[in-house]
Amino acid sequence: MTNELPPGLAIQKVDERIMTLNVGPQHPGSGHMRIIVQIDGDYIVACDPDPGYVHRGEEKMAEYRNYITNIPHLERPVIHDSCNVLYPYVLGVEELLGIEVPERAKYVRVICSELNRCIYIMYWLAIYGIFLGHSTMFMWPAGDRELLIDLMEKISGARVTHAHFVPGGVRNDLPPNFEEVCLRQVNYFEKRIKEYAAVFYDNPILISRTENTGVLSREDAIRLGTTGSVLRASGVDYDLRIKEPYDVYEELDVHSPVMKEGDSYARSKIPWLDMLESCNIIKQALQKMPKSGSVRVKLKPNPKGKGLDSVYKRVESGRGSLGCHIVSDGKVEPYRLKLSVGSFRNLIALPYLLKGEKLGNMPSVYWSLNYWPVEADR
Amino acid sequence: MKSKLVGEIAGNYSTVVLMFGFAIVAMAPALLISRMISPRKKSNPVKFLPMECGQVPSGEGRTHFMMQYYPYILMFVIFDVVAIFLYAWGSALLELPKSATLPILGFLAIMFGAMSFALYQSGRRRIW
Amino acid sequence: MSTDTKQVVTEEKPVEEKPVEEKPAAKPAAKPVELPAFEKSISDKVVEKFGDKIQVEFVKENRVGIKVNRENVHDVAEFIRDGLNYDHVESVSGVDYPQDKEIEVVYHIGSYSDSSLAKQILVLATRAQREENPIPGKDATKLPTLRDIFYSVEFHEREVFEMFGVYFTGHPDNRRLLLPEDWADLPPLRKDFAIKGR
Amino acid sequence: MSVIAPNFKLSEFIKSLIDDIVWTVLIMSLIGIPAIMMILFYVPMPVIDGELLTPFLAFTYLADPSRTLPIVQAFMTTDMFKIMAFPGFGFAALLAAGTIFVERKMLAKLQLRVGPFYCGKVEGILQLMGDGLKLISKEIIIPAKADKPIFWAAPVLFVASAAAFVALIPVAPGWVVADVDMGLLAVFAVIGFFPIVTILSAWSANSKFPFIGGIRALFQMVSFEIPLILSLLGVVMVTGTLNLSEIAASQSSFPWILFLPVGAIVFFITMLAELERIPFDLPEAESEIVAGWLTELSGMMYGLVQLGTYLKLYAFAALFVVLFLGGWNGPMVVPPFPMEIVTEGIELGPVTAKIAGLPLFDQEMLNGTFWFILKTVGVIFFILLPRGVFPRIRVDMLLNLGWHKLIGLAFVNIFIALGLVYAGVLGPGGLQ
Repeated sequence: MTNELPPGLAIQKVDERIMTLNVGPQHPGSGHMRIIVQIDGDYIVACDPDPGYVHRGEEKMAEYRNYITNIPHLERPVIHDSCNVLYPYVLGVEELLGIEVPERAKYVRVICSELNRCIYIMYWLAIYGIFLGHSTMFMWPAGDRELLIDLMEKISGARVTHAHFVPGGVRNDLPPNFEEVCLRQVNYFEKRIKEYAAVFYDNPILISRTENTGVLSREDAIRLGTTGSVLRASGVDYDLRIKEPYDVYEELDVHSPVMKEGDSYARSKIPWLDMLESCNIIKQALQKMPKSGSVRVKLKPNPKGKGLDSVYKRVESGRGSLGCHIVSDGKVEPYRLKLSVGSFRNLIALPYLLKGEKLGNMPSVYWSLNYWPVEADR
Repeated sequence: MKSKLVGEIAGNYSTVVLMFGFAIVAMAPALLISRMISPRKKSNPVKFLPMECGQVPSGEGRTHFMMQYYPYILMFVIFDVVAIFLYAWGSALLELPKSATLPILGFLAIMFGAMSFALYQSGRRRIW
Repeated sequence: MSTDTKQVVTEEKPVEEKPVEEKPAAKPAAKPVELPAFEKSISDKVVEKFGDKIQVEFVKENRVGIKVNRENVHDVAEFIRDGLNYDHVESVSGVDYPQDKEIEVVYHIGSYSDSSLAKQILVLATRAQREENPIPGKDATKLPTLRDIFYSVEFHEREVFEMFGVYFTGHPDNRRLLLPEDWADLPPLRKDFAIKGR
Repeated sequence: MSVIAPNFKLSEFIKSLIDDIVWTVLIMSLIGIPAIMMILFYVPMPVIDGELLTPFLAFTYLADPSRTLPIVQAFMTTDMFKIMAFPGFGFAALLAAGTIFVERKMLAKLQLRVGPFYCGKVEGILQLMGDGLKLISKEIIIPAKADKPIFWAAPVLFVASAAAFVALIPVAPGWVVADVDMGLLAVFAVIGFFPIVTILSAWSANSKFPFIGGIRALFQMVSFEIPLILSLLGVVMVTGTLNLSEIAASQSSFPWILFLPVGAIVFFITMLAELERIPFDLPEAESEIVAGWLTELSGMMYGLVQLGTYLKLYAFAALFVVLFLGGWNGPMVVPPFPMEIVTEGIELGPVTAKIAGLPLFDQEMLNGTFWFILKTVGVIFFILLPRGVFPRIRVDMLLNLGWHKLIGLAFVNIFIALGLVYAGVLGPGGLQ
């Protein structure tokens, strides 16, 4: 693989010198998973990610609920990004049932999706900050998230688990006066996150610490099937909002950030640039959105699929491409539902990135993979 | 007042030792009181296992463990003494004749050179 | 001996089942005008190469579905990578069909390097024999691994193995991934594993 | 509601208190007082203000400040007072507690939150006390197979080492616990204890994370000791003494930081590393090795280590003040003591109380202490500040910084000092 052991470690393959460390699941630097690292002194010689600590069997549960009651629990994997997690499912069900969505609902969905992406990335960034020992970067995003959470609360009534997207549109129309409030909050939010550069992304210690660590080359990023910010940090310009636009992304001007370095620094900067882009998209969507109109197609109760059918829909979530494979057998419940999540796909890169890396780089490399343990476990 | 006798000089340091002792005498009761008033439940032997992030520990905690930066420790052992030796010169600098500086400069040069060589060697991790 | 005969019987089954499965595939064939051209060209390439060994399950907008026998899946996947420029697997999902005594494993294959294929997902489906009393890894529920072709299936195949009991021969790391190490029940996503209270 | 004693009843508590008092009085009067009388035959009591100090005068002393103050004054000159209270443990612990409070509030303001808020009504001023109570009432869990005696002793030894460090710091002219000729070398000797205590604690816990943390702490403290020692050589060269009090006194006109800024910067950075503060908190890097060498410490053991850490913080900041910022020197701001209180007494209506023994502290000492505290708090502020701004760095970066850059800068500092002395700017015939 790309990251060979540094010279000098070759003679250190004596088993006694290698210490096996269980990092996680109850570890401040692991999230809800376990990484079994084998260290020789300060270097990691092998790493084995072991997700599954919070496995809940969402896919099994989905087989027992009908298409509508699946909505609230399918957004559970990433409650901070709940709209985006639900998005491919809703798109898939619409294709299965053959529903056409009103124009305004599509715009509302895009706005919700982008707001949720920012909310998720802020949470991710907060944890990235504290993983690097930067406590201010923990507190600031955790606080500034509230701006957008308030917006989402205005839209859907819930702070994190919105269950706002339904097949056929969105649950409710936007509240009155929403456009102005949203524009104001998003503008302030944008100003605020630009300040993060001064304290975090331009911080010389941070740069020297994360640059050239855990480098994922372009070829490996493609070969390992990584997605989202990990892929784009390695120089692959692949964003589903541009490549396979769903809903109204075609009509919006989306510029997805791409960096070539492929190191932890690039991987951690891409989500931040994503947020700035999201703010841009929200503003555009607010402008182009039809000012009135229906936001939901009425469905008949307990909709059913049309015989044996399968559909695979994917959207660009906060962690990359998020696919939903629904197999229907003409009943009210899905026959099989599979979420192909970005976290799970990026996790495959972890052993290769950590091999030969220093133990001090473990948290930054691990979390720069834009990994969300709960989502990977489903 | 400059003390002359060796014992007197050493005696000056007794207060440092006293302070050390006082801290022990004052702080040990805090631990004892804590031990007395805090709960002690031996309900579960797992509770007393060493921290291993919720897993049952594998292997000993005290193992052969080699950090790759071991040369720095070796360098410390050498240069700590050398650095302290400089104080003998530094504290008497104002009274010494200026000619005494030249050998010290030579000494500094040797020390600097030795340190550079040691640092160069420490960069070659193959040894460790 | 009895197990051997059983295998023979079940292996012949997919051949019998094929007409049943082709029904959804027949739908686009009934209205050939609607078929998207680019997707059709992809499926044509595969058909041209492999002929009868594969069936085109569906050709929809941005999605091409291909169904393969387990003997040929490795070759087809290799052609998909080398001949069609697909380079990564997005998702591997298992689907349990107890009535067919088969477990289907569906690979969703995409491409990053070829920008014309950026929208496309090639759905490669294959089926493994299903055992009534599975002993994961030690029974006949086996498929050849695609890890040597698409590296990105590594964790996905591990997941399918633990969730369905499909053992991927040639996979270097067929271990549990999400389930606890001491899980001793049925593979949980099989249809005969019932959730309590349902 | 937290439960310390689940079956607590106030009446029983008061009853037990009264019981205790009764028993104490009984035992004291039956055994204690006769014992004291017997001891007094052999122990000579001091004569203060021409009056023999006897226990029988105790109640009189309580009532009459003019008799108490001379005793207090006499007590203040003893070593015990210096160790326990003013320049020693009590003073340092108070400043350390203040530091913890200020750190939490300041960090909170930096991070746009409120910090401790409820405990103690006023800005959470009693939060530390609450934390102390919590720590002292928490269970102490010793990991199995730990080396128990060492494990128990390590936190106490840590505090004791920090206290020994504090003992060497001169706060005001004459106010230092240990006024020793080789003060600076004694400081280096005491600093050398910390890695030993750390590695002992880490080794005895028989756990992996403390072990790695302890080794990291060892590397960090040990390799920053050489830049530390070298950076202070400049000050010693221009003052020609190793006595900390004399170094502080030598800066009556200007502090050394004006002439030796490079040394001050190097010393400040090494100080951060020795204190394990962010960005050098590698031994406690929580995202990598849980809590480093503190992982297995629970309850009051952890509390003691924290106390030791902040004592050490105070001591280092004070050392910086003494060496570079002029120690207690500063313009006289404390007003002179109104002497008429001593000569004429205080008139309280018809009664004129004459209080002997005043003033307890002379003006110079109060002024010195004031400036010393002011400068120390300033330095502590700058030690705390990086925590809100910087992320943690890596071991290899740390060692690289210490060995390659700081040592080079420390040599530069030595040559600056040498140049200043030989150019006649400092030293005999120079500015001083």
